[in-house]
Amino acid sequence: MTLEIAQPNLPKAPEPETGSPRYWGLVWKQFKKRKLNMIGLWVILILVAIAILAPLLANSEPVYVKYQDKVYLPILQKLWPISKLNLYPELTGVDLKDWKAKGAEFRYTPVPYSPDDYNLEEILEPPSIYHWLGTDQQGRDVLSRLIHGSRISLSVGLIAVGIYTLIGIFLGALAGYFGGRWDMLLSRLIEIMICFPTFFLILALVAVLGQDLFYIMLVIGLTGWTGIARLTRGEFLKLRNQDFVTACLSQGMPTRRILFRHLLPNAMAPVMVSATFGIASAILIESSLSFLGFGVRPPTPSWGELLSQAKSVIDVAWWLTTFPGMAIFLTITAFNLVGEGLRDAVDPKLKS
Amino acid sequence: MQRRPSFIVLALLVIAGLFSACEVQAPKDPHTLIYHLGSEPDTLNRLTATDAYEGRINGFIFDSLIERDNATLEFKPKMAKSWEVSDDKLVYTFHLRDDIKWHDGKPFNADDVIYTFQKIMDEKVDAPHLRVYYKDIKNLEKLDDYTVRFTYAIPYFKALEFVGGIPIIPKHVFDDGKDFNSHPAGRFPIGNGPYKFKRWDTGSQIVLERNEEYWDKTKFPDIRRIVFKIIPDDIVAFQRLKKGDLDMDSLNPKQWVKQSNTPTFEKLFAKHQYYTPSYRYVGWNLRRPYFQDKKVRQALARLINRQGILKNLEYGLGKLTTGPFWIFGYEYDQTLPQIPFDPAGAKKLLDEAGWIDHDGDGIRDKDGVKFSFKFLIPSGAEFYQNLATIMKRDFAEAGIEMEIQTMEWATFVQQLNSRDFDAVSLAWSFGYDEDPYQVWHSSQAEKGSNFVGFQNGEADRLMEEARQVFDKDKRAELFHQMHRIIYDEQPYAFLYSGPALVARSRRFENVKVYPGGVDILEWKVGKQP
Amino acid sequence: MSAYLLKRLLTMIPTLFGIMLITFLIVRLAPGNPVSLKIQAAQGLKSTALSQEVTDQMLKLYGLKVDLPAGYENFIKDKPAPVRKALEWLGQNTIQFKIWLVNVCQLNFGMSFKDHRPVLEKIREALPITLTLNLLEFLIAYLISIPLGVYSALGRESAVDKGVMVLLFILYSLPTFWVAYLLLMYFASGDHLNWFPLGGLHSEGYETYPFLMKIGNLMWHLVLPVITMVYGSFAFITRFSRSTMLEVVKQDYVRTAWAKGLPRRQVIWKHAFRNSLIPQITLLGTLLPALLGGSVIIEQIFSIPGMGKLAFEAISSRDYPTIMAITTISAFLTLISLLLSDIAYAFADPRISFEEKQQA
Amino acid sequence: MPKILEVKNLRITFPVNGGRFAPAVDGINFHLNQGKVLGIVGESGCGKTVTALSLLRLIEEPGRIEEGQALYYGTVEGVSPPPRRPGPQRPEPPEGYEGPEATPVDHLMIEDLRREPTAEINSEKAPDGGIDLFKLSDEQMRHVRGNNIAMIFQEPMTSLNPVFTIGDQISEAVRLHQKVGKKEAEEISIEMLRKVRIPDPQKRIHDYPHQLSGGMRQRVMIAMALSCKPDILIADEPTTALDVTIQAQILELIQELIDDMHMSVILITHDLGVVAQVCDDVLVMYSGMIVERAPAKRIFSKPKHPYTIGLLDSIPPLFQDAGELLHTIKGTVPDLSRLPAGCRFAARCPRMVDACKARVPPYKYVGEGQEVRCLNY
Repeated sequence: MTLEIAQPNLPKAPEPETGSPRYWGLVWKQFKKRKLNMIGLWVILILVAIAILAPLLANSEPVYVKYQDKVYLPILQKLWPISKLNLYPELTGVDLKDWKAKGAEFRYTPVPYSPDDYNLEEILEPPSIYHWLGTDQQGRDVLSRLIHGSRISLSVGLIAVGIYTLIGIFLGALAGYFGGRWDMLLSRLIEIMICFPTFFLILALVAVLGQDLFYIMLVIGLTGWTGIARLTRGEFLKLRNQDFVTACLSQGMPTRRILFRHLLPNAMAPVMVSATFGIASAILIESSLSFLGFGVRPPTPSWGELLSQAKSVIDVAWWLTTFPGMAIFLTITAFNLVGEGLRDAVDPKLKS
Repeated sequence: MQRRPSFIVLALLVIAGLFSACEVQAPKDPHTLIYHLGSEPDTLNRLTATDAYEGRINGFIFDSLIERDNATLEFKPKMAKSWEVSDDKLVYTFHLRDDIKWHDGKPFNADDVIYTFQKIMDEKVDAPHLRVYYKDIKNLEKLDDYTVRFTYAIPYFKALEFVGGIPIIPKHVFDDGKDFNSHPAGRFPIGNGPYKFKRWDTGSQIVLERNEEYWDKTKFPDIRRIVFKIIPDDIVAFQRLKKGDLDMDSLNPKQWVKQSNTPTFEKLFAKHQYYTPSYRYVGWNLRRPYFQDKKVRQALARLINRQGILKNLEYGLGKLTTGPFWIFGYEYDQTLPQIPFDPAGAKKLLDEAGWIDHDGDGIRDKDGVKFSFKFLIPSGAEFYQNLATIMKRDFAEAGIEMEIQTMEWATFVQQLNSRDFDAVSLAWSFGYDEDPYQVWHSSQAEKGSNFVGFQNGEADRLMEEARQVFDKDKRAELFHQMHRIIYDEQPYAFLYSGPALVARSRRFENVKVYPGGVDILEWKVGKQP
Repeated sequence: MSAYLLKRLLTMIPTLFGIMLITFLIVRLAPGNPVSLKIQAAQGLKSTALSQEVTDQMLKLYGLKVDLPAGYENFIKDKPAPVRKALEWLGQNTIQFKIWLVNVCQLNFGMSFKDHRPVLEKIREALPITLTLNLLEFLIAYLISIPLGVYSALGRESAVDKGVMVLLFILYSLPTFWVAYLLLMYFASGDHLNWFPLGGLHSEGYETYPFLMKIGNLMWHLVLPVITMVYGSFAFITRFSRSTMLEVVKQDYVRTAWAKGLPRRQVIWKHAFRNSLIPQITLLGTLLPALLGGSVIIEQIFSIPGMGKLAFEAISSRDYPTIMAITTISAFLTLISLLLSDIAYAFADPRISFEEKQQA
Repeated sequence: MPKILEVKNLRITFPVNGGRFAPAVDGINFHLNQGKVLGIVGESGCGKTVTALSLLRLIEEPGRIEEGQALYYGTVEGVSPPPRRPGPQRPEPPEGYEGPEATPVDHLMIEDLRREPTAEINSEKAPDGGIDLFKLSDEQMRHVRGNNIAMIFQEPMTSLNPVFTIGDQISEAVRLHQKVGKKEAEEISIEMLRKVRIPDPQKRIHDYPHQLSGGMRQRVMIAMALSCKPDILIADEPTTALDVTIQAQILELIQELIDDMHMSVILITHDLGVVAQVCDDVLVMYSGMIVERAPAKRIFSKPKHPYTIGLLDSIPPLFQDAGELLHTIKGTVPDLSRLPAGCRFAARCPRMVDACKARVPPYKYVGEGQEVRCLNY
């Protein structure tokens, strides 16, 4: 107590506010101000909703069946994790078509096609009331594939970026905080990554690892971390020398705690901005890989795959190029707008 | 200062506009045939080259000892004016013409043939793919400057085709002490055929010019220049054809049916189709438990909607096939019926084979093994992707789980070689006298092209016997038997044989379509329609 | 300065070594090998089974199998099979890597497996094409993006600024191959407009053209590929230029310039713009690798024989020497260009001297 | 003594949360006499820098001058008819200009709407006429900057453009305003550098700012500001960023130059020591308002406003006993977005009475040119 009275002008080093919930509240306030940001955010939220609800939006399975006064929701059995429960054991082995013939009442999803339902009699149909966005070369419903494709494209974006953000933060934090040898090592590593033409590296890695959705995410993740690492390193370098770190150290706090509880939240803002932009480019990289035939495996309906399929019929089936192309650019523009808004919102220099 | 950047932009736009406005290219020469090449050949060194593009170009630059007649497909003299085969079918003697000159003026003689053979057998030469074809030749002698004699260790019905088609290279060009594999003549071939090599612009074009001193006046071409344009993207190539940048291109079924039916196209181009020996198939790796039973394989064949795929994905351009031979060949047994698309029948067969869904998860199983396998296809190939997705759907319906595995070509080859796959789809293309030994003999199951591991004693015996039968009819009889065995065993689900689809400019006249395709050498240059 | 240069050049060595080692490992661990590809490619996967002997001959010919030192052979001889295999692999690859390194130090990048041409010659053919294309792209991208970024920064939050931003993001989000095909269809195919050629670098008979027409012809062919390459980079550079400008405009010295009564033009384009260019130099440094890399997709669609295509084909055919050479050479050039951009930075910003940098 | 600048009812607002605009400067009035030094003191954030910047119309977006006038009695290039120098004769006001006629008691300091008459500091009757700087076009304003009114800033480190030599930066303004050639401008620059006592100016003009020390840079700034011989020099905390020894030198230099060049100066500072050294008159600002004004001597001898008293008490005495606590004013400046209704200092004031919270106290003239806004008087 006496010590504090003796030094009233030396307040305890305050932690910068950039990590606190209050800070994010302010960021949100700032973010909200611009209409474009909100439009972008809404687009993303709607897309995420579509992706989550995809099986309920487009499915050839009936949503609702009423037969002999009993109501079934067969679609539930297609939804993970409900599918594990086996809700209707009596339905196994039953052909629903028989029921239909017997006068059962059926209700379908808005798009009554599953993404893999091929129909060789309806190849390359232009948009119609049956197929709102037309059909592809195997007679599959484009809208259904687009809806289910949102799951793939979004998860490629989110997971790949998630992977590289983690790598980048980890390496950047080490280098920024400890400096010296770690920093040297990271600089060399980043230099090495820069020197590889990225797309070349991705191709080589896909060849080594194999063509699988997860590997593609992993590869984009493994090759994309340098930006985040540099950012984190810079932030940590800046924060390391601030008084509150000394205060933490003087309290005997373990390094891990200082790094991840005290420093990391403060460095998160620029990382978040960069990650948002990263999602957009990950989706684009996936579509380029699909174009070269290195994308997700068929019949997985990623937007890139849809678009690259369309190339051979580009002059006869406009709907095959237009709709997936629009889906891609809508999503990416939305992510970029949000990223831009976030950047403006978290940048204290722009706020004043 | 502030104005300058936008000024430059404006200037660039103006320049761009000017380019489009005025012609920056010379008018086309009607005597030049511009032909599409989907990929650049690695080299034009006939011995070290391994791609199909090299053959397409060198076919114009080089002649062979004997060649097949366009119409009858029988062998006839070319650089060898005659040949003799010994009664035991082991000794082949060729009498060479003495009036043939290489493009650099040096005469062609027996030394070139001997040198070529020596180089093929030389282990320092990167030609192992050729070496395997000639490894049964015991001896090659030069009897005189214009007579050579090949002696085989064992009789083989394709021996004449092999020795008569040996890719002869000029000794005086290559034998100068330089490393053979990287010899400059590989980039600047000197041949003896109807066209001379002119230039090669890496990645863009290869130009040939007519050999005015060509010895074979019966085959003296009318077209003065052939330009092979390297255009890796087929869609772009087709657009260039439509625009008139190309005179000749092969089409895919979609282009043939949907994209080339405009009046302008019909006016400028004629389309030809012909069948060369080839077929597409789905191969089951017989080493896997679920493919070991013949009944299962017969069931799977009934689960592939071949008719639907051919009709709708390939627009009916192709013929369903039942076995491993050319559908128009003497080896093919035409009496065998097509296997129908019959899911119900397939399910019955599967039940009979003991593959039943015991645990109610929608997937058949037997002895605790689930019927769940991976289907390997090369990546980026549209047909295989379509096939695979359709199969996946129909198989799932029948209680079989199929996962599609796409692999980039080099990896794909590796998987095949190490036999590390469940099922695979690919195509075979082959010669007019087919020897099925390489693909079907049990000795090839370990290391050769018998990826699926087909082993059948009777079939082995038939193939071994056929190799030494020189009479076509007798061989046909043996192969028909073999065809029936394979039809019954269904190690492959045979899909169909697709035609070659070619569009060429109507500027050329005297175009005949033979079973083996078109012969540019006999074309005449006419008026642009 | 020379001390600084020397130090920078020395730190390049471990980086280069790291790149070579990583490439070597990726290449060697990748499934598929050039020998089996070569043999299979011959007759559409239908050659007779090759004897181990022929395969070995090939491996030796390609330098993929070397003699291990006798001592090492003895050492691994009686190890259990998996260990022996691993050790053999290790021994083989260590020796091969060493041979390769020694050759590279003598500027010998070897012969391509594909066509037995010197790899350097192949790169020498492809690099100028890619460089031409990419330099044009850079030039146009910067000439358009920087003024756009500056104007957008000056009119921050205005309708123009927002409109430009949305437009650029839309451009950025259009997949390259899609745009490439659309451009070809609408501007080159003749179905709609027939302004530009459908790919390639020259017209037929190009060899005979007079010089100016050659240049014109080349430029005419490059219009569409350059547009395809350039539109996506607008967003990035413009946003960067905008944000650096925003940063600079707030600086005290810009206020000083205003306070001096300088006209707007001079304040913006002399005082602010000049300073906003400094971070651009760093950005340029990180973009340079793209200058050498080339784009597989664009080169594929527009039939341009550049570095992207060369690299892609080298990977597909497991042409080890070419892959190794491309990565090594482009890594080296990239490191040099990073160094150059640092030097340029020091020239552009008088505050930075090499001596200070050395201490930092 | 004639006025050179007169600021009337200046209100500058900045947006705060919720789209509201809050006054950073809330209706202040003052004037500057020719050849005099007017000091503006106050804590950081009290609006003194904003006031100064507003005179050059350099307030950055989104801040804006809401209302008020800044009347400049001088000649501005491009403004016609050329206004006359304030003097014994009464000039016609320039066209379209709402002259001081609009304010009947123009010679008084006007505050609030109550317009309580207060005494005039240095009571010299203000002349009529004058140019309202806030009404000039951008182009006309540009001529005012540097030429009529020059400014030097707090941070000599960052206020010079790092990528140009100091010679460039000085001669740039000279060439612009004095319409002279390159060569001549360079000579003038050298001359100016010599004037601010930079050794070896011929060589120094080729230096970049980073090659100079802080004091040197401030000298360069001063040279730059003075190079066009402006009527008014605004110095915004010119010595804050400098070492104490350098501070004194710079102040001395400014003092000399003023005497030498007959300039009028507005000196913004939070350092009362500086005020004591150079100022003639002083305004004390608190939270966007002037709370006290007086001749400099008077401020030190008889400070009235509790805030002024607090400020003076915070100066560390020369000989301080160990352990004795430095006096501080408790609390913080009110947030712009939450300004109190009454006296803005009330919350921190030791002599606060209840009435202080009700309304803003009016000015009270307490004699000898001293006015104070405090209910205690």
